[in-house]
Amino acid sequence: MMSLFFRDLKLSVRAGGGAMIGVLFFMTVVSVIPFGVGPDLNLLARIGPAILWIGALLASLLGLDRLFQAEREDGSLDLMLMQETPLILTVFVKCAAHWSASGLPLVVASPFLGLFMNMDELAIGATMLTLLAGTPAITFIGAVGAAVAVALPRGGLLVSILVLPLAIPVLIFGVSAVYAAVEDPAPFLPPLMILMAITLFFAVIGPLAAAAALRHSAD
Amino acid sequence: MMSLFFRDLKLSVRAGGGAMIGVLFFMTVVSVIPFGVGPDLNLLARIGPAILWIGALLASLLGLDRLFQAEREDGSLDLMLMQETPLILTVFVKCAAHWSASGLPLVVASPFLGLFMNMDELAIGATMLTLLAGTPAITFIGAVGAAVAVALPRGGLLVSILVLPLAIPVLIFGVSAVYAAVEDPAPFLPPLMILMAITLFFAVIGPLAAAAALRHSAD
Amino acid sequence: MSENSLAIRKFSDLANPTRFLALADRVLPWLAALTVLFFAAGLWLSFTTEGDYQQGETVRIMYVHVPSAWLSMMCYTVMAISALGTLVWRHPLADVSAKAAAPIGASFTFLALVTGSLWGKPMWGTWWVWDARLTSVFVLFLMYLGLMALNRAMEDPARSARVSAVLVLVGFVNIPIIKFSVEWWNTLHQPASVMRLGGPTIDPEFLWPLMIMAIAFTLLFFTLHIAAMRNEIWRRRVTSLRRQVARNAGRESLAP
Amino acid sequence: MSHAAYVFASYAVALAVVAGLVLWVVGDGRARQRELKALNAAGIRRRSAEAPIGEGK
Amino acid sequence: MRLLVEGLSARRGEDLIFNDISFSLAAGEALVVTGPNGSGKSTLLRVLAGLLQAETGKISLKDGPPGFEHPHELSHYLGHRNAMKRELTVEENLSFWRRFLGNSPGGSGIDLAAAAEAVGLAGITHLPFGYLSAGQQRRMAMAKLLVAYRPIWILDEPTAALDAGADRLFAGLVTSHLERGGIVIAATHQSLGIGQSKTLQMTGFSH
Amino acid sequence: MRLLVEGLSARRGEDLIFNDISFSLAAGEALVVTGPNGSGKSTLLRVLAGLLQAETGKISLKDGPPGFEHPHELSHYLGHRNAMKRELTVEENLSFWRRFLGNSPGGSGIDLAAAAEAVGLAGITHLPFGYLSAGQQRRMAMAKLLVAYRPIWILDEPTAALDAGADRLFAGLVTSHLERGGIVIAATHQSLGIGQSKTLQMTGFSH
Ligand code: HEM
Ligand SMILES: Nc1ncnc2c1ncn2[C@@H]1O[C@H](COP(=O)(O)OP(=O)(O)OP(=O)(O)O)[C@@H](O)[C@H]1O
Ligand SMILES: Nc1ncnc2c1ncn2[C@@H]1O[C@H](COP(=O)(O)OP(=O)(O)OP(=O)(O)O)[C@@H](O)[C@H]1O
Ligand SMILES: [Mg+2]
Ligand SMILES: [Mg+2]
Repeated sequence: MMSLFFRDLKLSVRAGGGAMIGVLFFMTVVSVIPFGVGPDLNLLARIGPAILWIGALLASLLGLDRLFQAEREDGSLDLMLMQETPLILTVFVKCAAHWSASGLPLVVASPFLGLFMNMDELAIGATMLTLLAGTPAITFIGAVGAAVAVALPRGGLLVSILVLPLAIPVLIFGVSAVYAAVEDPAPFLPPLMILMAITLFFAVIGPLAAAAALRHSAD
Repeated sequence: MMSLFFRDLKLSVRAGGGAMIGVLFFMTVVSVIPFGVGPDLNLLARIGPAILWIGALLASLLGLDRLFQAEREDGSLDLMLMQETPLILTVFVKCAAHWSASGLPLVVASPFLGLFMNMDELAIGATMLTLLAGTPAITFIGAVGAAVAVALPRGGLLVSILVLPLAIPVLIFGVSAVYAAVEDPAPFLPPLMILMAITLFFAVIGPLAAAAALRHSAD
Repeated sequence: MSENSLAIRKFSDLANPTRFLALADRVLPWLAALTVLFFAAGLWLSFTTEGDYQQGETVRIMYVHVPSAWLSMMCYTVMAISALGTLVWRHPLADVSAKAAAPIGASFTFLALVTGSLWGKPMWGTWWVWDARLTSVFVLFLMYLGLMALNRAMEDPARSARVSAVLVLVGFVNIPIIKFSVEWWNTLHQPASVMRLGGPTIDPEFLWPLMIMAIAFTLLFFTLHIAAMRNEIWRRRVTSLRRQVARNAGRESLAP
Repeated sequence: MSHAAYVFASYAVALAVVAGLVLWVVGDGRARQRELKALNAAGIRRRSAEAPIGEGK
Repeated sequence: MRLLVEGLSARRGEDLIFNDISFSLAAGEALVVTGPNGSGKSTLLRVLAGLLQAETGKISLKDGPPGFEHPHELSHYLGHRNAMKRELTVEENLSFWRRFLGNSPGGSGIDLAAAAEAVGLAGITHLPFGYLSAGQQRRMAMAKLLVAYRPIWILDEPTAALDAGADRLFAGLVTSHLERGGIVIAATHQSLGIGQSKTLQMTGFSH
Repeated sequence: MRLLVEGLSARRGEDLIFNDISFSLAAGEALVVTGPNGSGKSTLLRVLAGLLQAETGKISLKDGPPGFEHPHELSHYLGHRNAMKRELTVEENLSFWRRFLGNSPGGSGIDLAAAAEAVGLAGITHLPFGYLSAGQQRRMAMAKLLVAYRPIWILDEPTAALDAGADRLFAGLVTSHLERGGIVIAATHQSLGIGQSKTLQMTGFSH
């Protein structure tokens, strides 16, 4: 299984891999926002965490569509389906590798973008922490969409549409944890714990559903 | 040329076509925002126009990547390149069809989303008007990206990254026209006129550049 | 060396859909008539009963709003059951049922949203708030549309069936959220003046037309659903016949 | 807008949506049946509708 | 009308694929391009169709209709791909190309039904193109040559995926096009069975 | 060990592709599946590999190693596609599959160098897979069968795109696998040159 993890990591940093494109998209989208809402610094700081979260959500989801499609096109998926190692484990490891290659960079890039959004240090730290806790959940949910769209000629947008509604709880608790950290009276830990619980929940449910979809889309 | 226009329209509403997907993506993305920034109605109304514009921008761009790729994959692009009808005209018509099938629905859907964002009637009307005037420009700029990415295996995100910076002026004037309409002292017409000028400008420059890129990507 | 010859007997397990078509032909006229009857009664009741002293005329919106809201959830439940049927029992009609239900469910959800908004404007002074129930209904609407887009995007119904079934089941989480959101998530809940009507404390003055309309909507749903299933079966037959035509056209000219 | 207008609008929308649904279902059914008839007229039957043949070639 | 090609050479990436090819074709003449895989047949045809820039050399038309500078504007090109949309019916595809391409001066295309008839697939123009088998798709792509008139036909392995009957049918189409004063350039591995024709043997460069 | 297949049938979409296929293979036996294009050979192999659900019928293993319910867990499948990543080197590809697949009980795979040697491409394992020619890619996909041990090999047109030398080499690999008590099921249009074997002739469905 470690071999699968490292193979996927290698693939996403090799030429044509998607790791960098996701971060670039994230940065582009987030840096477009101030042009839209205007350079009102207080407003930016106010909506900053939400924008970072939404940008990360979109960047994660839009890069996910090839997760299984590439495997299917060159026949690797067939071999993975045949093994006695549970497919759900394979899916889980692939998600983990995908997150390390394209979710983690988003987390790393978020502080810089936070500065652009005029967020203070506390908010930036909290955003990073919640992104770290929450983006894996997005990857796991997204895997379901990717598995569903594995045989589609153009999965990209469709995966996002299918998955975004399911990813909303992650967004809600992620952002509310950040706001809780910034505004004093509200406690920071409970939403963060919920976020982590959601991530754990989807770490089970996501691969399960994705494996089911993959099994049934074989042809 | 009308035949090309209608063919492209037909293609985008047939099964597997992208017309509905763009609007859905728009709706999904915009409706995800309140989950991020929270249900504060005043804040939503304040950033509403910007969010609608950014959503429309993303939805237009992300759906654009197949504009020429599909033509290239089945060989139609070759025949279009060979004709004596100027390629720039062909590109223009394809952009027009694409806009009618996926830009116009965005404009039509925007009032509903405006209601969700708690915008008042005036702001909604102004947003619709500016979207109507501005989204064609996005399509025309996007066509350049689509033409550049025509030979890439996974254009989607890349097209957006290439094109988003170019689309920023459209965004700025679109949004500022809306804010001008809402806030009394600022005049509404000048930014709208600039927006229309930008659209006209890109309606010429976009197809020109896209045609040049297509000519040189032939192999 | 052994020779296993392979012969194919022509058979079809489409008996089931065929039987369904016959059944639908028989049932549909009755269902349709019943639907019309209930709608007539429901509409008459809903316009003749008294208005509420607080909400005035607008209470009549309830008679379309609540049934369509219920139906939007029931339709998804039907789809989820169908999805189970596809995945677990591999029933040939389950997938047809799920696919036919999606546009109907989307329509009812749309109706619930619009009538809710039309009720919200005079009651709350705004078309829309990001209250949990409203939001989750909107998410349901988006999910319907997403599923429709998915069904359209896949050429081969046999393959899209199981795959979208998985998605339907995953999305079913939303239904209890809609149902219980009022209790769970109190951030921006609707004002008490409205909730006065909620639950079993509802005045029989309003209960009757509401129930009749609810039954009428349910009947309407089943009528439309069965008819749409029939259409879907026909559509699949047309597709497979056309493929057959294409194959035969090749064959004839193959042997000149 | 008066309250009656909201009520009227609700019923109008409901009517429009339901009418649209009914028209879609009926129209779709008609179209499919027409296609099936055309195919039948061209002499194409479903395999199960043919007399069963014991062996493939 | 006469198609003149002088000293043509082309490259793909860094590699020179062919060098100094010259020929001329009068109305009613056909050129058959042959050679092993990778010898540059497709590349030559794409250069002739104006889809690839030639490295050196010149393609011109003598005594052609006025107002056409490049021969490719008077050409049909049938490449490896069929230029038809899977989602649209055959009829929609053909009528789109008929109207989009228009007729070159000096002739006019036949109507859709007749074209489908000519390629032996009259009954199935109402089917989506994606339903057809590979061979049927290829034939419908040939029908495209008939619905809009072009004096020059550039064909890249037109008979790949075709069975014997369709081969003969296609030879008939080409012959009648030549008889009406057309020009045909075809790359192929098999014999096309169109009688008299010039041939060009590509050798490729030995690497 | 004995592979039993009883009354198998499968469909693609609406169409029944084959019906009521039964055979049994003991250790050391090979089955060659033949038949025209579209007769269902690949479909049969995918059903055997557990990638498609059979419509009816049953695939089982007698006297196999304990703990394996489905024969496909003990099988190698070589389909039309090679299951190798173009971006990774051959070595990375093979060592990934070696570790990912692991060995079935009863044998063990040979190491990468030996496997590359066995398919006659010893020197080039450091190249990215995408740089190889079609035939070389196919051979490397065969090396995958050697690096992880599986008693059953399911091969779909294994020798397509191979030249004559590679054909013989491949026949040698199959023969030695059979001698060690393996089972081979191969769909093919050409003769595989592996001596004694059962054959299954697919006829397809006449519409
Ligand atoms: C767009 C906005 C709205 C949406 C999406 C919506 C959604 C729903 C849903 C899903 C239900 C069914 C709940 C259940 O069965 O437990 C429902 C019931 C109901 N809604 Fe709405 N609603 C909206 C606006 C309103 C407004 C503005 C009012 C009144 C002021 C209202 C009054 C009611 C009432 C009285 C019920 C019946 C509750 C019961 O007896 O269970 N709704 N709504
Ligand atoms: N898109 C491309 N980019 C770069 N090189 C290419 C491309 N297409 C073909 N080539 C190279 O150009 C050379 C000539 O290819 P071409 O397709 O013209 O050969 P051909 O004679 O048509 O072969 P075939 O009989 O296989 O069709 C080959 O060496 C090939 O590798
Ligand atoms: N993915 C698919 N979806 C639907 N039908 C398919 C699919 N793949 C193949 N078929 C159909 O199934 C039938 C059998 O195909 P199969 O690939 O098993 O044939 P084959 O014997 O392997 O042919 P070949 O010799 O060309 O490889 C064909 O009629 C084909 O049209
Ligand atoms: Mg060629
Ligand atoms: Mg095969």
